[in-house]
Amino acid sequence: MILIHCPYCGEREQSEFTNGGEAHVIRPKNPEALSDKEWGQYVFYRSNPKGIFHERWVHTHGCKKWFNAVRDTSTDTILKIYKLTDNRPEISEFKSPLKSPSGEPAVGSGNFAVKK
Amino acid sequence: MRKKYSFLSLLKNAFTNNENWQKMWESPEPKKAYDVIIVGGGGHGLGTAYYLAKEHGIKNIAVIEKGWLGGGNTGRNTTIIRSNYLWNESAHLYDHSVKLWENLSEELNFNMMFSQRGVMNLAHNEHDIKEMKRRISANRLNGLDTEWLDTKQIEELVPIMNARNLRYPVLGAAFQPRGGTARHDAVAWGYALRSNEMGVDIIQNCEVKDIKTDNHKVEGVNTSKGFIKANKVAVVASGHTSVLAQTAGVKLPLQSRPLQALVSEPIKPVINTVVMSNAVHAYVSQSDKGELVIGAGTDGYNSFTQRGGYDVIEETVRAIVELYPIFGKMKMLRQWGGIVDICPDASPIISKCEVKGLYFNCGWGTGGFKATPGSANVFAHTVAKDEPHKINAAFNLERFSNGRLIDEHGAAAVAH
Amino acid sequence: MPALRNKNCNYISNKEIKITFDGKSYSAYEGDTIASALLRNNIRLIGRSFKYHRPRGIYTCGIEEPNALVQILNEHNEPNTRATVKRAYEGININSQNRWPSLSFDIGSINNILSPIFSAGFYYKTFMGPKGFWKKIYEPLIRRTAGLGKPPKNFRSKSIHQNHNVDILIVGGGLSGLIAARKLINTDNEVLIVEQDSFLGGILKNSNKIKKIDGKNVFEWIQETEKLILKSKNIKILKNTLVTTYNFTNHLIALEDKYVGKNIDINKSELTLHKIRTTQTILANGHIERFISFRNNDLPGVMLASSFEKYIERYGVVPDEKPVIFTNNSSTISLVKSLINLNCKPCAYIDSRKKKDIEDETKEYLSKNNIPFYPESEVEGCEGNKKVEKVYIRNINNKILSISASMLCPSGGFNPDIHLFTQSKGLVKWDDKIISFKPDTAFQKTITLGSVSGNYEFKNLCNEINKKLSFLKANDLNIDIETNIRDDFSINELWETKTDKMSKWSKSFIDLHNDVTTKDLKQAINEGYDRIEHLKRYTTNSMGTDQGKISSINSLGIVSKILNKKIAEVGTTTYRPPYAPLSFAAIAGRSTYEYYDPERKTPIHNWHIKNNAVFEDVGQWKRPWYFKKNDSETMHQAVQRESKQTRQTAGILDGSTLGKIEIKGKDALEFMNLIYTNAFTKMKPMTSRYALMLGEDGMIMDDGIICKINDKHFIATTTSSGAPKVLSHMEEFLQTEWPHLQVYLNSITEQFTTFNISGPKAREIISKVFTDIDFSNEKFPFMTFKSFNYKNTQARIMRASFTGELGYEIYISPKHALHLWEQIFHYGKEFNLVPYGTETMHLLRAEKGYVVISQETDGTVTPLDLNFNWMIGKKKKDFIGKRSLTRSDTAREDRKQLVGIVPIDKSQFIEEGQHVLERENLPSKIKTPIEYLGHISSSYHSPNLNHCISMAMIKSGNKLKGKKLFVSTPKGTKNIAVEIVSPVFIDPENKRLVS
Amino acid sequence: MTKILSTDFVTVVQKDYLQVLVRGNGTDQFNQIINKEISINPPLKNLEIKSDDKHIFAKNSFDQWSLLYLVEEDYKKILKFIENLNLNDEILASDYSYGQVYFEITGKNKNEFLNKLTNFDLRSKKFPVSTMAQTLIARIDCSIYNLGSKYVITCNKSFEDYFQKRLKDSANLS
Repeated sequence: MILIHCPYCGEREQSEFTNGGEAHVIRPKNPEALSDKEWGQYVFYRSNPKGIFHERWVHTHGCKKWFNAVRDTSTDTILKIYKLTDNRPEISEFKSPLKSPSGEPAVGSGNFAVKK
Repeated sequence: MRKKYSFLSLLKNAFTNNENWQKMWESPEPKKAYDVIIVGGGGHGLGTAYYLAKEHGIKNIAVIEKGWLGGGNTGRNTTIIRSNYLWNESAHLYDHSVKLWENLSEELNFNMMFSQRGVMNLAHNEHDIKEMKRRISANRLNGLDTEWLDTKQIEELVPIMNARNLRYPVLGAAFQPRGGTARHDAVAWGYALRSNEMGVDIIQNCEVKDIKTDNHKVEGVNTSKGFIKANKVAVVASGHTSVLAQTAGVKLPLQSRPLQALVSEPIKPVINTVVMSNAVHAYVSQSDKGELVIGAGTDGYNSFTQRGGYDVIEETVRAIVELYPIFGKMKMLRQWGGIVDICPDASPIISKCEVKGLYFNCGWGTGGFKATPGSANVFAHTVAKDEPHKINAAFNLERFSNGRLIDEHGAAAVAH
Repeated sequence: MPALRNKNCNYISNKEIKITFDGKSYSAYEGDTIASALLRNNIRLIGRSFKYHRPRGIYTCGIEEPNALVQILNEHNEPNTRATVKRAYEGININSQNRWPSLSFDIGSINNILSPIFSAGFYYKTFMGPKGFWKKIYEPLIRRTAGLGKPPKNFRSKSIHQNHNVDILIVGGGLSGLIAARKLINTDNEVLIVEQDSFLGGILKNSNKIKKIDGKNVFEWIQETEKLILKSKNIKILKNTLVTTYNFTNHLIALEDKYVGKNIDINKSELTLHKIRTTQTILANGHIERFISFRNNDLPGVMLASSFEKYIERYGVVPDEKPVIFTNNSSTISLVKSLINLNCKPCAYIDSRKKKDIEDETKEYLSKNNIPFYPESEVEGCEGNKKVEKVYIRNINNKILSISASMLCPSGGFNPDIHLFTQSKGLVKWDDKIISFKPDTAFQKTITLGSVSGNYEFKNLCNEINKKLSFLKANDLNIDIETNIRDDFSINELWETKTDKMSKWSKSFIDLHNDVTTKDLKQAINEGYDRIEHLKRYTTNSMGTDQGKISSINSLGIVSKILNKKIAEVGTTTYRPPYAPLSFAAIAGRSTYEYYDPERKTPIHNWHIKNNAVFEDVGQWKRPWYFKKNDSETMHQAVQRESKQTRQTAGILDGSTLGKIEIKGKDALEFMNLIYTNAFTKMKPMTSRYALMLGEDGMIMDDGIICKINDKHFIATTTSSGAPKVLSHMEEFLQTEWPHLQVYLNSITEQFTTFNISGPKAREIISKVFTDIDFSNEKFPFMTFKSFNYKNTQARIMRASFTGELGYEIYISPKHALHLWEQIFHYGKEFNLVPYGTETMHLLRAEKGYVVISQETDGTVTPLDLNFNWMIGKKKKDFIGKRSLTRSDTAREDRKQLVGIVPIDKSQFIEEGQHVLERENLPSKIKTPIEYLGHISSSYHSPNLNHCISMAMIKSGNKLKGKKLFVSTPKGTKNIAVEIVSPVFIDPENKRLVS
Repeated sequence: MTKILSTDFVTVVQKDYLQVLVRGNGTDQFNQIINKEISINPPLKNLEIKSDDKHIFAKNSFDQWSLLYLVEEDYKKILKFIENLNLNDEILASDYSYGQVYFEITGKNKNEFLNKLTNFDLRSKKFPVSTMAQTLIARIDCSIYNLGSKYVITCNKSFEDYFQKRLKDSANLS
């Protein structure tokens, strides 16, 4: 179980938090102006990358505050925690351990344990 | 069918020290081009190849697998098979599958050990009861065999269950006698064996790095063994599907989550049916080896590590110890995780997309194993004809725009 | 005659105990494991194997044991207990497993005769027909023969969890762990040492390999070290505790057995599961000896060499006085020295290494002691009736010699115990020097020390530890270790010896637990299962309860030879947690049984109990479902009575579980307009309104009544089970989408106990309770509320109703709640005021046509489907879910819509969950799907109308009013004829409501 | 006051405290408004506790404060305080007095005892004296206030029976 550093409460186990999926998805200002398809994209489609992922968390069993994190979904390593008011960290700030979109990281992956 | 298996073939090979068995499938280098490339060598992918070759006469096919056949969710699930879904579309799809399961061992001449020992979904509150009774009635009208059991009937079928003296007593169950379990690896191996016999190339340890398209038409795939051309590409890569779709510029409404399972040490038979519970979250069956096979829940965050949180294991074990007091003296032998791709409406996508020649079979979430033959069968149809089979027509991508979702969250009670 | 005892052993007491094995009584010593106790009594045959039911004995002396699994009869029949780990005690009653009728005569051993047919994966290839045979004949048979131990008995453990937060965790209190601990004594680090045995020392106590440490004998050094640690302020030791699981971010699970060598007390916690969060993990968990495959390498009497040595040194029992020793490495000579120290002598020493590679010291020692020595030789196999009797040696000249012996001790080298390291997701690397995998790149903050790191040489150990722990800035230690054997490790690669007596029945085992032979591996590879994971799954190799601890690397060795690949290329299968089988009861801890889920109770709970309430679980809440007037009253009778009485005079419901949220801020109005479908702008202060909340998908999520105090202050109620979801939904949008809105939300669910009183006499009753308030229709109209002070607490009454009757919702501080409830009954007595539960609540609202979220709705229902068009603020530019309502499918006119249904024959009852059809009859067996229009969402026998009333969601329902349709029954073929009506069955003009 | 349990190592006593939950923006103006009503200054730092004989005043997060009254004051005064605070649009004060229950934990093994029920890191370097935390204890949402010699734990009243039982159970089993 990973540890997450709540910006307001400090480090806690992940089970105290709820994940809110992709971060920085902004609710359309004028939903009526969107086509069914565009609206559907907002409601149902969220990015799901392997590797560097900007995501939202809320400290459900603590302060109940939302915040953002950058996490490597291929190793579950949290690379950065930032507040909702902070700017979105650029992806270039982080080094992706993956050589291809569905590849495995050299270390920390579930699939390969032997150093070649 | 060239390789025939039977008791006689076992006997014959016994005399030759079991040294003369033939290879199940070959491991060729990929050709330069194929009519159809299937990305993902799990049960659904290999099954798709099998039905394409068998029912649609397409044989120039490659199944490309990043790791080893059946190494993804096919080999990591708790092998539960049932079709008692609420909505007509789901009931038809999953029951199509159960019907194929019923003949699959004979058809492939490879024993899937499909064991129709029945699947029970427990009700622990009034809300569960109402949902299950509705489901049972809908199932009946769809020709399925789900029935209601009261607590006494449950106790007779599962004597080790503590149905009354627990935090959320068991108030009844929906029971599908035709449901059960099957040997998960055998499904992948059986389809691999027979599709390979029909000329399908099975290429393992070959990673598809991206899907190449040109002018909204698929061209082929770039792999760790180079570019392979294809008229059609069918992606069946479970947790990794959305990542691959992205390389073709296609966005899918999927999220990849860890799902965990565990087994106990083997004991003599104590539970002869599959029991699932949502409110006391656990599902249990006993394998033919004697291990209790126990499914846990999904984690609430996206991950590709095949390692979920320990708290999820604890949640499940708390539940099974409460429901089955004899498990208090048993031990967990192994725990593991897979990566499941979850759709917003908890129903799959079996569909073409805006890129011509590109097809997706994904979004099975936590319950794809049961659908393996049915999903493969209708997907093969979709790929071959470039249009869906009537059974999978509703499982399209347009539903996320027009709102015609097939929401199996609420009423299916247990999403497995 | 009992086996020879090593009297120099410091770890076994002299106190005799009696144990029972398979019904016979034996003597042993306190401190013995079941295995050492049985060896003491010369018992070699302990169980039968999984598949072929072959006789099996004790193979190892620890957690890695593949064979000696037993059932503990006096501990709730606990199955599959490792005899090599479980400590014996006075009166322990043990049975062998997987045999019938007896251990020495087991019918199942016929499988061994049939074994050529039962080859790898045979079950995939047969048992396929005729149809139905799998289910009825084959599978039950297979299930019965498989399965090892018998089921345990019911057992409600009281095992507990203990969380730890430390700076450094040391896994293993052996030599490396103790040196690391000595380094850390009195530093700033909080350290926890976890040791699986009840004594520290590891290899120091388990073998004869080390003579002296810092000039002291090893026992003294261990004691001295333990004292130093216990004296320190920063280091704690957990003994009898095994680390089983290594999770992300240095979270480890360890299991402590608190009843080692004692019978468990069911009133106490027999196990503690330690959950350890550490900053740094030091793995010093050692190595595991592996075997060598040869013909009949599973016979009772075959035991790994270092395990044999451990029995002598750690348990003080010499399993055999003249065993054959078979090795491929330099370590095994210490066993010879152990035996010689006790005046015993191996009857042969077989070393597969080249003569020139064998240490001179070894050769000299063997010759000095006249031990028959076979260099460049190997064991071809062994034979005997349920025990080793003859050992066949292939000597340097390729000649087979046979010698008589009763035990045979192979050593195939050592594997660093990398299980935990790979669980931590570290990478391992092949090391040709030790011929095994060892840790390479750590993923987490993990350090490996000693043999787990691949360092088998004691002289380097202190250096290694100083170097790897240098970042901790602790003083370097200089500890002098004097060994009994040559310190430089030498090994030659040997996985399987050549078999001479090849037959269809000859077997060299690779997985003793699952009865997998080396032949099976070869067959599987021939059949194309050449991926190591396929091989594992097809043959079941290393999938037993030992998870292949002594054999998994061996199988890689054999496979690599067949495939002509390097072992590193073959790869390993993934080691999956836990390290050793982990008790379910311990994982569950105390949060099961009575504490499985917290029970939430309202302040009136005890009154409900006194008044014979039957409770319903609603989420975690306990809510009265109905009140039994007397023992013989059925639920139906009670509900009919409660419902009737409420409509006749008055009834009261404990509604405390309703969610309540206080919403305040200068932008509260805008927030409410966005989050609910309704328009709140024109709503007058101190009025209330029924409101709907949608998800962004347009589907109804929750409902409730909103009280508007003013534009900046609202109080919302939610459904009982929806309360947490609604609050977090509001918070989410407030924090993430609309941070510019100045609004605060506080949950006040528990701050106000809530009563719903309704019925024609409701006004009269509460007028007597709250004499200061004017409850007249003019002064207190429907959907308004008043705040006031009640006995110096805040209180509020709202005129609202979920029954269709004149009703009031009372909000009161929990401080006075019970008192007020009793007051209401005091004044209500003359009106026969009844308490009613959730079932009557549901019935009454159905009579009035009110919907229940999650009963009429199921996540696929929009407000339009319920004809709630009037609740949608159409002039509002936006609210959550609005846009979804106009999608092509959501805007369809033939969607399922809410209707009322009554049977045409009023004596018939319609069941909930049944479906509405156009046809009157159904076939007795339905083969092709039958179309239906929708389902019955609610159905009750109305005591006030005296017939069944139902609500249903059916296709184009709005257009079907007045039509005759049919409703299915659970099993029958004749459907019930019904009429589609308005869902409002009582008082459609709202006369009662607003009177 | 009710004694829940007492052993050589840990003592748990249930107390009749009162509580106000205050939401606001934490600006100077906010502090002044609070100060007008009560002598004690609101803590400025997140998780910080200001306490005297009668109060625990803790900042739970950037816009939330808990004010506990340790001695049963005139409850009327508290209600007045809440009413006055709520006159300000940018403040929400809610009375939490009787909807919550309060436990005091003392004794030399209080950390080890609580760590049977929570994984929260109670070590003083992670949870210093005069700070508070909101976390899960025995699977329910709790607030815990570190006053050095004792912890004060609060949770919702509906869990009262359950929580008492879990505390006793934990003390009984070691």
